[in-house]
Amino acid sequence: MSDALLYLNGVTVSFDGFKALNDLSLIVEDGELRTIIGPNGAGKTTMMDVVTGKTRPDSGEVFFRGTADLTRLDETAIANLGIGRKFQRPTVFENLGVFDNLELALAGSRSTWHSLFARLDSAGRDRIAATLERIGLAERARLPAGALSHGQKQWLEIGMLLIHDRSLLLLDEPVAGMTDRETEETAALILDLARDRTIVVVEHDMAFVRSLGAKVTVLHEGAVLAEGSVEQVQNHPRVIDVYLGR
Amino acid sequence: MFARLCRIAALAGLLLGAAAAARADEFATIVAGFAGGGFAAKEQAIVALGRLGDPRAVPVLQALGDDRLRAAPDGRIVIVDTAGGTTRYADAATGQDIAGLDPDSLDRIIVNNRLRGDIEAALGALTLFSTDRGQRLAAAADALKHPSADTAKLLERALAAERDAEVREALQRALAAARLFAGTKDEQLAAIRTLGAATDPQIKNLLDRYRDRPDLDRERRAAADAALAAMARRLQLTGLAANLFQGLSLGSILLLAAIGLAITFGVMGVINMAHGEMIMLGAYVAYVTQQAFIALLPPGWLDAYLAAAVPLAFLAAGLLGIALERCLIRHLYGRPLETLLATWGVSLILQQAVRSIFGSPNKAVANPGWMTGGFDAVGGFTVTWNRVYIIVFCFAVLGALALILNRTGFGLHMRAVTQNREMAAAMGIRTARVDALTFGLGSGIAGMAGVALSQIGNVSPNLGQIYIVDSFLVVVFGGVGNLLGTLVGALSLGVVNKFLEPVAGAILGKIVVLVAIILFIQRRPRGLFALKGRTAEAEG
Amino acid sequence: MGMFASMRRAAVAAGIAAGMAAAAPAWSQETIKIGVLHSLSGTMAISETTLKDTVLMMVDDLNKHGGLLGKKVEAVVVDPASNWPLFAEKARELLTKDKVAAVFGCWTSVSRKSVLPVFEELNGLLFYPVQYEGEESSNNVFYTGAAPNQQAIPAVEYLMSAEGGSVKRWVLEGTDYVYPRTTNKILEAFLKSKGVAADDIRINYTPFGFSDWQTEVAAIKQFASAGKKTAVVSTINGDANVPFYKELANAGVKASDIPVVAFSVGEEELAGIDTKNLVGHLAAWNYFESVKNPTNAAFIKEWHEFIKNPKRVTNDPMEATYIGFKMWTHAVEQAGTTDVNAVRQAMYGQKVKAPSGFTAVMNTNHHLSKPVMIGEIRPDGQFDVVWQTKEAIKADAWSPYLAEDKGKVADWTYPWVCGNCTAPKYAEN
Amino acid sequence: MPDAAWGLRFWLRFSLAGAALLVLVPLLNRGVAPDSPFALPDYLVPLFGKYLCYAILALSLDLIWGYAGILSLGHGAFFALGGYCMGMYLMRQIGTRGVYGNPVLPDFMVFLNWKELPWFWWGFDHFAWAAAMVLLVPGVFAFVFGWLAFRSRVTGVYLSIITQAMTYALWLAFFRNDMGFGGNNGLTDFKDILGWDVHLPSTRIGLYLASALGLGLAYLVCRYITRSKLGRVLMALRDAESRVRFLGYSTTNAKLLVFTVSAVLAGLAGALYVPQVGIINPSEFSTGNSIEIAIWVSVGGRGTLVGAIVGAVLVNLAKTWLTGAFPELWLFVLGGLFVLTTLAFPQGIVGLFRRLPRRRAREAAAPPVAAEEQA
Repeated sequence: MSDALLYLNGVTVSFDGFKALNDLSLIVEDGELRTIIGPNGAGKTTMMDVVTGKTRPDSGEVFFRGTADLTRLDETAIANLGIGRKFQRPTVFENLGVFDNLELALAGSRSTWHSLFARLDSAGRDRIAATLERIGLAERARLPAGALSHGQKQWLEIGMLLIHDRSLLLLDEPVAGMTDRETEETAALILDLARDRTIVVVEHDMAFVRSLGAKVTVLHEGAVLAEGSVEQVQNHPRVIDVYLGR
Repeated sequence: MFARLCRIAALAGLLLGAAAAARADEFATIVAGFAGGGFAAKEQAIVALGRLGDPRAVPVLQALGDDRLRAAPDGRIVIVDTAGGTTRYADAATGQDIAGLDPDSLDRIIVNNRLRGDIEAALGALTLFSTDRGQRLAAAADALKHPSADTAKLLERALAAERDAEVREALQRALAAARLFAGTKDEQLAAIRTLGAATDPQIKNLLDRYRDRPDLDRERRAAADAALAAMARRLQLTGLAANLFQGLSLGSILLLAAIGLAITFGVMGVINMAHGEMIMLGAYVAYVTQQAFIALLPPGWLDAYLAAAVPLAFLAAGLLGIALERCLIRHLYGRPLETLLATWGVSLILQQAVRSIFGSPNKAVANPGWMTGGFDAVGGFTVTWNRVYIIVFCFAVLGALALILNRTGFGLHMRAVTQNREMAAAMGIRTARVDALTFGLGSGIAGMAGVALSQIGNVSPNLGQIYIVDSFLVVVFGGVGNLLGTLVGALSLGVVNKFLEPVAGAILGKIVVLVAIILFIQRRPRGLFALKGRTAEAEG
Repeated sequence: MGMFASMRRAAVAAGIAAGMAAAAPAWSQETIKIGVLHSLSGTMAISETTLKDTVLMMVDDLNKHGGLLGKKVEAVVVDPASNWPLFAEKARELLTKDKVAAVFGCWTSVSRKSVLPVFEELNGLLFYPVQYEGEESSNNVFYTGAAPNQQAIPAVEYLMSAEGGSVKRWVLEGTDYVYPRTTNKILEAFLKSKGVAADDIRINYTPFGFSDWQTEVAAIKQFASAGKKTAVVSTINGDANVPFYKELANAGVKASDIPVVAFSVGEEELAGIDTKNLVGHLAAWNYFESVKNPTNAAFIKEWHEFIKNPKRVTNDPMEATYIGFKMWTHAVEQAGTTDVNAVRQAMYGQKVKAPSGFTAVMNTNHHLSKPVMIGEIRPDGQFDVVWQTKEAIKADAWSPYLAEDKGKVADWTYPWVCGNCTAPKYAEN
Repeated sequence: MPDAAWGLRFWLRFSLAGAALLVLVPLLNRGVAPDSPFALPDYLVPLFGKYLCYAILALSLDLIWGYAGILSLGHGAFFALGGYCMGMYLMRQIGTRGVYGNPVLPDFMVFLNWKELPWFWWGFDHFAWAAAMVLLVPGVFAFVFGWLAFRSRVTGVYLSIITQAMTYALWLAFFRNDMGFGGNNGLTDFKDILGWDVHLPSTRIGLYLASALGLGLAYLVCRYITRSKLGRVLMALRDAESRVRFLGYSTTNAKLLVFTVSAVLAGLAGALYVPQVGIINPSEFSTGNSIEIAIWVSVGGRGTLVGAIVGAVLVNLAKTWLTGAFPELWLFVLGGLFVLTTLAFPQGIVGLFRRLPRRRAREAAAPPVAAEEQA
C-alpha cells in the first residue's frame, strides 16, 4: 500500500481464456501526467475499465488515494470519488443540447432526489458559459449534441470532464480522428489541465505523446513492458521489438 | 356389473356343455329383436345372443357396438360395412349381402353406455375363446376388471386352452383376481403372489380391498401387506417416470412453440408478436390439408396427411414471414420495441383474417391412425402416441435447424450477418436477402410447430395467443440467441411445471414457475446461457 | 400547447359523438331496432359469433313475414370483443344511442354481470341465451338458457340410475370461474344428500384455455381405478375442451368405463373435435340437433340456408336464442308496443313450440320451463338422446340445495314483484 | 431552461385546456337542451371519463418509456391493482344490498362459504384507506419489482418480457377464486361512492371531473419530472446508460424513482376508471391490454406528454366507433393503424405536427449511440 493516487497491483482480467490484463501493476502519483501506449490488445482500455469499475478484475487490487478499493465500488461510486473518463469513441448525449450535456456534468450533488428539485444557479450558469467558451462551442450551446461534428464531440466530452472537477482524468485516445490543428489544441488543453489534476492519457499517436512530453508507460499483452521518458522507452530494445517486430 | 358376470358364467357353462348347436331360426329371431323397442328389449337381445354362444353373433354385436347396425323398413336387421371406402349392406340374420338398399330408409339402432357394457361382456365371453389373439387379450383384461367367483371356472378353461404366453399371463392375473375372493386359502396365497408381481393401481386397489377383509388370518394379511408394500414402491417409481414423461412432453411443446422465436427474436433481435399467429397459420394449414385429403384422395391416404401438411405449413408460414420482413420489419431494424408494436398490429390483422376466412369456431384436426391412442406403460400410466411423436418431431426440427446453422453456407452467412452486418456486407454477403431468409426460416418453423400443436390442442384463431407469452419466456429464460439455452429452458420449464402441478395445482404451479423465472432473470439478466455481444440489446 | 391540442380533438370527438347520437331518433321512427351484443373477436368469439348469426337469421325471417307491428326490424350489431368493461359500454350505447327495444346477447357470466347494472339503470331488456349458474333474477333480463336444475341435477341423476350405469364415484372437473363453482357446489350438496361419501367426490379446477391435461387425465384414471363405477362431470369452458377430450381419447378413457358428462359441450364444440374415439361420452342440454320433429327440421333448414353452409350445426344456445326471440316478438305483438314495461308483462306465460319438440314457457321468475335431455356423442359429432324428461322442467333461479338460498323466491308478479326475496314486497290483505 | 418551461404561456394554455375539459363536457351534457345538435348524451360522459383515465395511464407509460427508454409491458397490472383497491372500497359500500344481504362479506365470499373477511380486505370500507392503497399498492409493488430489476441491470427487451411475465402471473393469480378477489367475475354491481349513487348522471359528471383533474395533475407531475434535471438524466441514460454512470449519477435510483411514480399514476388511473365502467376483473391484467397502452403512446407520439394523451384518446375513440360501425372489420383497421404509425410516422401524430430539427438530428445520430451501448 502506498500513498499513490492510483495504485494497481497484480491485476488480472481474462475474457474466456484470453488474458486482457496479466498481473498488471501500475502506480500513478498525485498531480502526475502519464501517457500509456501500447499496440492493439495491449490492455489499455481494459485497464481503464477496471479503474472505472466497468470491469471487475479476476484478481489483484486497485486502490484510489490508498484507501478506496475500486474493485468493490460500481461506476457511479467511483465517478463520485473524482475519477473522470473519456471514451475512445466520443460519447455525448446525442438527444440533449450541448448546454444540457455540460449541465449534467457540472460538479454538484448527484443524488436522484436532488436532481429532481435542483435548479441551476447563476454560478453554475457562468461555469457552463466559461467552459463553452473554452471548448469553442459557445454559439452551438442550444444545438443537440448529436448534430456536432466528430471533433466537436471530442471537445464537448473533454469539456464535460473539465466542468466536473475530477482529481483523476482517464483520457482514452483523446485525439483519435482529429485534424492536426485540433490535435495541437487538445495537447495544449491537456497540458493546461494537468496543472491542477492528475491525468492518464492512452494514445497511439507518438507525435502527440511526444508533444505531451510526460512519463510514458508501455503496455504489452496486459502487462507493463517499459516505463520512463519518451526517449527512454523509444530506445528500449524490447519496445522496439514489440513495435517494429524482429 | 355383477349381473353381467353371472351371464358370462352361465354362458360359459353352455359353451362347455358344447350344447351350443344353436338353430339358425333362433338366432334370427333374437337378432330381429333389435328392431325398434327400448334399451331394455335390446339388452335382452344382447344377453340372449351372448348365451347362444354362436360365432355369428360376434359381427352383429360388434356392428351394434360401433353404430353400424340398422333396421330396414321390412324389419330386416342390416349390418353396414364401410371398410375400404365402399359401403356394403349385409343381412345380420343370414350374413348375406343385400344390394339396392336405400340408405335413407334405414333406421339407426341406438345403444347407450349400459348396452355398450353388455356388448363388451357378451363379446368378452365369446371372444375369450376367439381365434383372434387381440380379442382374447381384451377379454382377459375385461375379466380382470370385474373379478368374481363366477368368472373363475370360465377363466380356468380358457387358460387350459390358451397357448399364447402374453394372453396366458393376462388370464392368470384375471384368474388370480377371481380366486383372491373366492378361492381356498392356498389359492388365495398363490393369487397374492401372482398379483404382487404386477404393477398396476387397479390390482393394488384389489389387494387393498382384500387386505381389509375382517376374516383374514395373520399369514394371508402379512402376505398381502408384503405384496402391497412392494407394489407401492414400484408404483411410486413409475409415478415419477410418468411425471417426467409429462414434463418432457410439455417441454417439447414449449420448445416447438419457441424455436421459431429463438431465430427471429433470439438471433435477429426482432420482437415478433405475430409469432403466435405463424403457429396458428400452420395449424390451419394442417386443417386444410386434412380436408383436401378427405375430399380428393381415397380414405386410405388420410393417415398420410401430416406428411404433406408439415412442409406446406413451413412454406406458407415461411413465405408470409419473408413478406412480413420485406414489407415491414426491415424498416424497423435497430428499433426492436417499435417492431413489437407493428407486429402486434400484424397479429391482430392475421387473427381477424383467419376468423373471416374460416369462421370463429374451432376446426377439427384428427390425429392420423398411427398417432391415435397410446400404450399402457407400467403402472397403469398410458403414454399417448401423439405426444411421443411430437417429442420426436420437436427434436428432429431442432437437430435440422442446428445443422442448417452450423453446416450450411446459408447458416454461415446468417451468423455472419447477425454478428457484424457491415463486415458481412463488405464481404459481399447480400445481407438484406439473408435477413429475409432468416426471418422466413423462423416463421416456417413456427408454422411446422402449428401442425404439431394441432394434434393435441384446438385449432382456432386464438391459438397463437395461447403460446406467445410462454414462447418469449422460454427464449429469454434460456438466453437470447442460444438454441441450446432454448432447449434446456423449455424442457426444464416443462418438467418443473409438471412436478409442481400435482402438488400445487395447475394454476398455482404456473404462477410459481413465472415468479421463479422473474427472479432468475434478476440473478442472471442474460438468461441461462448468456452470449457476449448479442443483438437483441438495443433499447427502443 | 399540448393539452390544448388534445383538448381540441376531444372537443371535436364530442361533436362527432353528439352528432351520431342526435342522428339516432330520426331512424327509429320507421324501424324497430334490436341490439346484438355478442363478442365477434377475442376469446369468446368462438362461441358467440354463431349466436349473432342466429339473431340475424331470426330478424331476417321476421322481416320476410312482414316485420313487427308493421315496422321493419333492424338489428344493431356491435362487437364487445370479449372485453367485459366494453360489454357495459356497448350495452349503454345500444340503449341510449340506438334506443334499441331489446338486446340479445352475452355468453359468459362475467359479461352478464358487467351489463346488468346498465340494463337495470336504463330499464332495458336483455335476453340471455346460455346455460348459467342461476343465483340471479333481474327484472330486466330474461334467461332462456338452462339453470342448474335443468341440466346438472338431471344429468347426475341419470348417471346414478341403473340405466346410466349406476355411478358411485364422481369427478367434478371445471374451469375456475363462477358457473362451474356454482354448479359443482350444488352438485356436491346434491350428491351428499344422495349418500355419496366425501372421498368419493373429487373436485378440480383449471384456468381458462388450459391446454395440458396429461396430469389431470392421469389423476382421473387413478381415481377411477378404485373399483367403484366412476363418472366425470365436466364444466370445462370452451377452449379447454378440445385438448381435454383429445387427451381422454388418446389415454383410452372409454365411455363405458369412465363416462364424461359435459354441460358446456354441444354440437358446435364437437365440430372442433375428432369424435371417433369419444363415442358414448355424454352431454346434458335442453335441445339436441338430432331430435326429430317438424319445428327442428324447419329450424335447421332455415339455419343452413341463412348461413349458406349445410355443414354448420345447431346447438342449445341457438335454440335458446330462437325461443327468446320468438317470445319477444309475440310479446310485442300482444302488447302492441315495444315499451319495455308493457313487453315484460306480456312475456310472462309466453309459450313457444321449440325445436326441442316441447313447448317452452316463460315463467314469472324470468326463466324458462324446458325439457332436459341427455345425449351420447356418436361418431359423426352429433348426439343420440338416451334419456329425456317427460315434460318441461321449470328453472329455479335459486337452488334448493344451497344453504344461502333458503327461502329465496324470484317472482316478478304481484304480490312478490322481486327476484331475490324471502317475503312478498306487497303483503296480501 | 426549466424556468422558461413554466412560463406564463404554458400556464395560460394549460388552464385553457383544463377549463375546456372541466367546463365543456358538463355544459354540453347538462346545460344544453337534449335535442340540440350540440347536446352531449349521458352515455358519452362516462365514456369520456374512461378516455381520460386511459390518458393518465398512457402518460404514466410515456414517462418511463418515452423519457427513460424503459418499455414496461406490465403497466396494465399497476392500473388493475389501483382499480382493484377502488373496487374493494366500492364492494364494501354495497353492504346489505348484495344478493345474499351479508353486511360485511361481498357476495362472492358468501358464496365460497367464507366465514369472515380476509385480512387484506380490512379497512377498505373507509375511503381514505382505499385511496391510500390505490397509490401505495401499485407504488410499493413497482418499487420492489423495479429495485430487483434495475439493481441487477435488467434492461431493454429483457425488462419488457419480465414485466409481461409479471402481469401474466398476476392475471392467473386473480383468476383464482380462492384468492379472494372474486375470480373471473371480479368486482362489480357497485352501488355508491362516498354516498353518491354511481348510476346518477350527476355522480358521473363528478367522476368525469375527478378524472379530468387527475389527468391535469398527472400531466403536471410528468411535465415537472421531465423538465427537471432528473428528466435530462433520464433522457441521457436512455441514450447511453453506462456514460451516465461514469458521470456519477445512479441510473438505478433514477429509474426506480420514475418507475414507481409512473406505477402510482397508473394506479390512480385505474382507481378513477373502475367506478365509471362499473367492473374490475382479471382481464385488465391480460398481457394484450398492457401492449395496447404502449400502442396508444406510440400512436400519439412517444417522448411527448401531449402525444401520450392524444394517442390514448384517439385510439380509444376509434375503438369505440369502429366496434360499433364495423364490428366485423375493426380489427383490420386498428391493426393497420398500428402498423402504419410505426412505419409511416414513428414520431406519432404529434410528431407530424411539430417538425423539430433536433429530432432529425437524433434520427441521424441514432446508430452510433446504439453501437456505443453495445461496446
